[in-house]
Amino acid sequence: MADRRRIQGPEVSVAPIILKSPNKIQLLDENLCRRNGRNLEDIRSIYLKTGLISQANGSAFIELSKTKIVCGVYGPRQTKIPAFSGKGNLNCEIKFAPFSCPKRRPPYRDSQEKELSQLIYEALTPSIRLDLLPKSTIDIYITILENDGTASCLAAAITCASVAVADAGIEMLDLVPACSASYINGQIFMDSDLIEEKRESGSLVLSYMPSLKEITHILQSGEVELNLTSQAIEQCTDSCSKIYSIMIDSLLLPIQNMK
Amino acid sequence: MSTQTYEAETFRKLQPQEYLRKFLLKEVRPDGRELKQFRQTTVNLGCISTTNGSSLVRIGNTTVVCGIKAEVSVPKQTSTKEGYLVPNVELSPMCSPKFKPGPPSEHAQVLSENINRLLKSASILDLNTLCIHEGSAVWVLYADIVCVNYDGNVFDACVIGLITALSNVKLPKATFAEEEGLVKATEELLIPLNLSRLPYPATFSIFDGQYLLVDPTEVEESVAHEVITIICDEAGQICTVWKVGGISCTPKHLEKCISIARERYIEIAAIVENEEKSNNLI
Amino acid sequence: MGKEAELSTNEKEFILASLREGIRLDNREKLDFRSLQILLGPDYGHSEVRLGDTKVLAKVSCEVTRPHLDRPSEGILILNTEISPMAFPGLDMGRPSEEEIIISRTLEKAIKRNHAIDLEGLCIIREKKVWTIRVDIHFLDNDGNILDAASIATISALAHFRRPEITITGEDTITIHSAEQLNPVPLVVHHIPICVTFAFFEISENKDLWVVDPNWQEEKICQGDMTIVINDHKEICVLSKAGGVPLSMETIIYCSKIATSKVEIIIDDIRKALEIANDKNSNKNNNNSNKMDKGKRVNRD
Amino acid sequence: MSLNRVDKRKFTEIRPISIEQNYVNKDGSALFKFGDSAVLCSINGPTEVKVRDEKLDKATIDVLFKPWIGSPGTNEKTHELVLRSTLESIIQANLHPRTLIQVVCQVLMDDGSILATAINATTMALINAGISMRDIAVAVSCVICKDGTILIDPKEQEIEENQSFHTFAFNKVSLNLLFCESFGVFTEKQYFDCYELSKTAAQEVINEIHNAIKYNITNGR
Amino acid sequence: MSRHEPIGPQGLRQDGRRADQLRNINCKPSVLSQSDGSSYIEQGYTKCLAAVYGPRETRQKAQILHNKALITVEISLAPFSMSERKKRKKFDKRLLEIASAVKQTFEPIIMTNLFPRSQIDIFLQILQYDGGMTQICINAATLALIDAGIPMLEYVCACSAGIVEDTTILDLNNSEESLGIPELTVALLPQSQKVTLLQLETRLHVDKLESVTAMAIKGAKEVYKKLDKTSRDYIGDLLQKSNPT
Amino acid sequence: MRYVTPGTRLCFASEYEAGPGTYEREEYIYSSVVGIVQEFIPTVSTNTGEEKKQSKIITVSKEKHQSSIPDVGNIITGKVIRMTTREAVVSIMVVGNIPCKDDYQGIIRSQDVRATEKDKVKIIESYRLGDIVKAEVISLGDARSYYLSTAKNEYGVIYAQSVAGAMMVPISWQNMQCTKTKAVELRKCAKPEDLFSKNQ
Repeated sequence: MADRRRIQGPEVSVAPIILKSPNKIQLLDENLCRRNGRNLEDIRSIYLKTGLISQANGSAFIELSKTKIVCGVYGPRQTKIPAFSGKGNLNCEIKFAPFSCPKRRPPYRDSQEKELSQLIYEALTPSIRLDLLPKSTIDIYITILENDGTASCLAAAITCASVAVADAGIEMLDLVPACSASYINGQIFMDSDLIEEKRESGSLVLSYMPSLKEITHILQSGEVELNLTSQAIEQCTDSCSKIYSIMIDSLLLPIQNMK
Repeated sequence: MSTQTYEAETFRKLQPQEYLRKFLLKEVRPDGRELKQFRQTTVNLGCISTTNGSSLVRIGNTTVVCGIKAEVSVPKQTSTKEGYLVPNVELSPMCSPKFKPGPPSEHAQVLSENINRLLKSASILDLNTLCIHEGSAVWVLYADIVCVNYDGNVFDACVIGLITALSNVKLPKATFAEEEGLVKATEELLIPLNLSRLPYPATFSIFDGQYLLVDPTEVEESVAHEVITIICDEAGQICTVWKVGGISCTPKHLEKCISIARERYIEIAAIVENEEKSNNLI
Repeated sequence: MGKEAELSTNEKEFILASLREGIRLDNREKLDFRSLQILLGPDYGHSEVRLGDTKVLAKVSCEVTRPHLDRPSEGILILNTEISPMAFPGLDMGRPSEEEIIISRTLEKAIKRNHAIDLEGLCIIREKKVWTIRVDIHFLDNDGNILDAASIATISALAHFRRPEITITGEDTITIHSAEQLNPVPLVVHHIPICVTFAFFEISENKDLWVVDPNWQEEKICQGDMTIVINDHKEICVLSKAGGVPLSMETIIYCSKIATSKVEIIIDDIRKALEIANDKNSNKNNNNSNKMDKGKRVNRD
Repeated sequence: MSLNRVDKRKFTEIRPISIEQNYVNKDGSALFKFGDSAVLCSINGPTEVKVRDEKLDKATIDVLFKPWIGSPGTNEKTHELVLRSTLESIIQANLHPRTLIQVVCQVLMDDGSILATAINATTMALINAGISMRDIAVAVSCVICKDGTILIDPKEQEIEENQSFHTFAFNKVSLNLLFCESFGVFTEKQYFDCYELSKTAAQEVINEIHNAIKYNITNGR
Repeated sequence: MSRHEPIGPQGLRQDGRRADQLRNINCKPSVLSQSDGSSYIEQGYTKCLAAVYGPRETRQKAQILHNKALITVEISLAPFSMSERKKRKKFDKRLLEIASAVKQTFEPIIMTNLFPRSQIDIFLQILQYDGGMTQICINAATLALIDAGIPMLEYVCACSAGIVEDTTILDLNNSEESLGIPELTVALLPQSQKVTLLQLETRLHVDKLESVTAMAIKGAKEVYKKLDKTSRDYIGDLLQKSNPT
Repeated sequence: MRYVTPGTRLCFASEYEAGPGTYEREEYIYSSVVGIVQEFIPTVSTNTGEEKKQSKIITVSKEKHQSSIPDVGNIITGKVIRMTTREAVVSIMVVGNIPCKDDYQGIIRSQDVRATEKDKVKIIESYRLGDIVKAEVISLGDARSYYLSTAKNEYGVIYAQSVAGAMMVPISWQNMQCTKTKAVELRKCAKPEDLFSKNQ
């Protein structure tokens, strides 16, 4: 597609074939520890920071060891759509940076990004009090700088977006932490990264409102036995509460230090 | 102004020129800097692991991430040994309310074009060194610069980001298998690029024809439309002079800008220096 | 971006009344074309056509590329008709407007579908390297009937164009010789399709009211128009009467006869212009000042 | 490099200029030629403006740059920005509030230093259209070759083997710098030499414009 | 009879039709419930569905015509309609050209001055394509307009015709069209014997034009008989149903 | 001082009433913004004169300021950007005294310009392009714009440039005088509020 608005490289270019060491990477060593030392139900350490974009109403940056995501929230501002809407509407757009995945992603929006945007919209809408903002729109723009596992990316994006909306001072019922899990030959790997994700038979992403104890969104793919699913949901809600405390600190610490 | 007194914020919204003029009368700028002072600049290299080379540059609040990914392609008919270097700037609606979703805005296109011209004309990277097998396989370096936070003077951040990312690139050793026509690369041996020149930029803007503001923020950029950008390299030579908008620029202004740009070069080189030192320590 | 100035109703009445008496505002006869000027530019493939005040520029350039998969041994011909607000004010560059569609489709049918240019001759190495001929048509000024001017400009530019000579040196490597080493090769033109446009006003029982080569005002008030593309072998390449006022068959047959005679005159003009350009180039060749366009889009890299 | 240039011009001599006004019947149009580089510029304005880009107190200036070959890309977009920002500083836009001045530049022949030709063509077209301006913009480009000699108004071949390529636009009144675009590697001294040489060459272009206007007025539009 | 030879030894064509024989047409008006008028028409294997909305309020205020109705035509080709599925790009110039031809064909026919400041939309959906795109669009649009009760001067019937070594053949299908033989489409007003649309795309000698168009007009008259008969039957049994005396 | 984030449970619904920054759900009150918990007892004197003790109201002060959106009754400051014979289109820049990051669009209809002789209003005599206007939001209006009114004395033009380009000073409720050329122009001006009261 001769996109005249960008500097053109060659028509077709392909990633080189990287000769890897033949031995298969061991996911689990003998005492059930994963490659980076955490065991099955541990999630990666989260670094969360707000107030990153000076011109946005609210913004947040989340980093899970290798996954890096930035989110900017603009609004509430005038709705452009012609229909009169009694309550505010939400518009989410997620974008992978071209260098974020092992294989270079095209700069224009592809179907996966559209699907992820819709999932984030569904996860956040129950938690935001849109009825207080008639005729205005809240725009959430998320850019994924580095992707280490698409499911955990989606979960991190939901957490980050929820913190950014709170940072924008928009009234919310509750913060929405989200967490992902992968089923790899019968075991539940919490918050799996790219290599583990390649070997998963199914995955689960759960967004949860801890203080209201309500689940806003569940997405499960791949076939999994029933008891494994319920156990995974159990583990996800626990780690969501852990994430919840990190979100609260990221919002309150800057204010307390300032006072 | 009428007898009404406004809060600073409302005053800035209603009368932006007046607001800036009142600051400049006292030789100070809205964010507290003097006229000649650059914002605090930080660089950190290799922050994105899925790239062959990457860098994050912050000039004050303006934050830019440059990632370079290498792929393989067939060279052009007319220049069979030349690889490709494809820079592109992405100003997403996330970094500032000015930008709308959709294809790149005019501002993004002009940034990409000026960076492309700089790379070609200042011969920073000899494209023939990207050749794997003449006539059939060459490296293509896609340099994508994503703006995370837009607070004025994005061009400087993009150029510094690109140059530091290029110096951070490590290309795997590639061999071209004749028969299947495939390129195989081994990760053990990583070769850095040799850059023949490391140009760094400095941007100024002139307000009301008299004040020369260094490294303008978004507030100043939206009001002072006369922009001068000077890029010089380590030998003190100049790679680019770009001056647009406004009729009050005289050779005296240009001389002052060039001398400040040279000082700025030393400043940036020092910052990148200790970043590289601290980088290969760990 | 404002729309073009609309004609007021009494202007329309006045023009119609004068046409009924067989008078046209620019005192042409019913069947006359406006003055035709064909300027073939200094370098090959550059032709500017002036039909009265309507001005169209056609620029031909060539490039070595990979052929289409389904036609490995055929060259590629690209016609690029991008409308600019210079000729059509009040046009936003988004959706292609109707005029642009009609113009680009008619030219494509006339030249590409009817193989006016021999594409097999453009093949260098089968499936690997072929010549891509690109014709950029720029509309400079629109004083009516821009389609005829565009077709004349396109075909005269193609006839006047010379592509650089090449020699195949090895399995799939070629060397392109610049104009100084080997003089460049013209394209093979099978036939010269020329477009003639008619504008129809009222159709009463006794007398059909129509003119050839309508100017801007006549184009604005006509009830329907018909375009006939005829080549130098008296074959109708394209005939397009897309709706508008219904006509009897006799009128259409009569129009096509007139079109053939008009086309002959135009083709003579083109041949004359080509001769002037060729001997201008031949005597210029010895001091090789004419710049042979190296084909690739030349920008400062 | 031989002592003189391919077409026998002296180093600081510009190519023969030819100006044709009212080339296209628009509000204002002019064809400006530096030797074999020709740009036709047509002005349509002040005319109706879309509500979206309507400005309260001044005219919106919209520039469209159409290349010779191919469809407009990022290179043409940069030329559009340059032209628009230069025009915004010299056109008295506040005399025509809430209107649109539409500038279309079409490259007819490209033989080097196209941007300079386009700026001069736009100036001529604005004068022809009778749009009130504080000042007029005059542009010249030049090239520094490998051996350091400076060539004014370079042709395409001379631009190919160059060390650096510069384009300057000056205003007529104070010969201040309106626009400058210099890419390549050069020293400060070389830069200011180019600046001075281009200034003198710009003076010639101004005289050329003067007698083009005189000629146009004396024997009618 | 070899693949490339359109006329066989006994003067029969590949699909067994004589030179001047139309493909069998069957058509049916008012097949859709939502639209004001609609029709479905099959000419051989080319199938087309037409829907007419209007006269209704114009969507964009800029396009309002103060003295007559604005007609808009949109043609879309189902991705499965051709033998190989090709992803259609957004503005397919060929379809847009046929759409503007159909629009200009119906502008003088529909009495637009009766509906000032309004808009009449004609949507055409090609379900299966086997040659004769323009002709089936015009015939389907005519039937749909009649079904919508929009006043028109007369029917508009279209037919295509071609010529192979000076034997003219009628109503070409896709395989005959792709042979590249000269072929034209005529749209006829049957009462006033006038031609509103005449489109020719491949090379044809001037003096052969007369004979081919005569054949096409003959074909268009047959199409007219078929369309007229269908709509009269349809109205007939409508009346029958409404007052069953 | 207790800092809370959205969703923190504050207290039982029976003890307090939910004030701004909080919401009630299934007999609990939760905070809906990031901020500091405060409670206060409103002393409202009912018509019987004595102070009836209202139940305590719990609120959360907003540490993070949400960019304000115009609501019915807000006082806004905006710039006139377009005029028709029946209305003036205003781009709302400041709501209350918090400038909003993106401008909203409001319309002052000719019948809402002033309270007296509503139908004899000529909009061209009340506002000109580029005037800075203070007005009150009277309704959410339609999809594109809010409906504003300057019917009260303290609403109307607060800053205008004269034809000569100098600043203008209001000399009566319906005309303003240019400081340079002393020319008088017709405007619907706002009473310069607390010009005097502030000095006392």
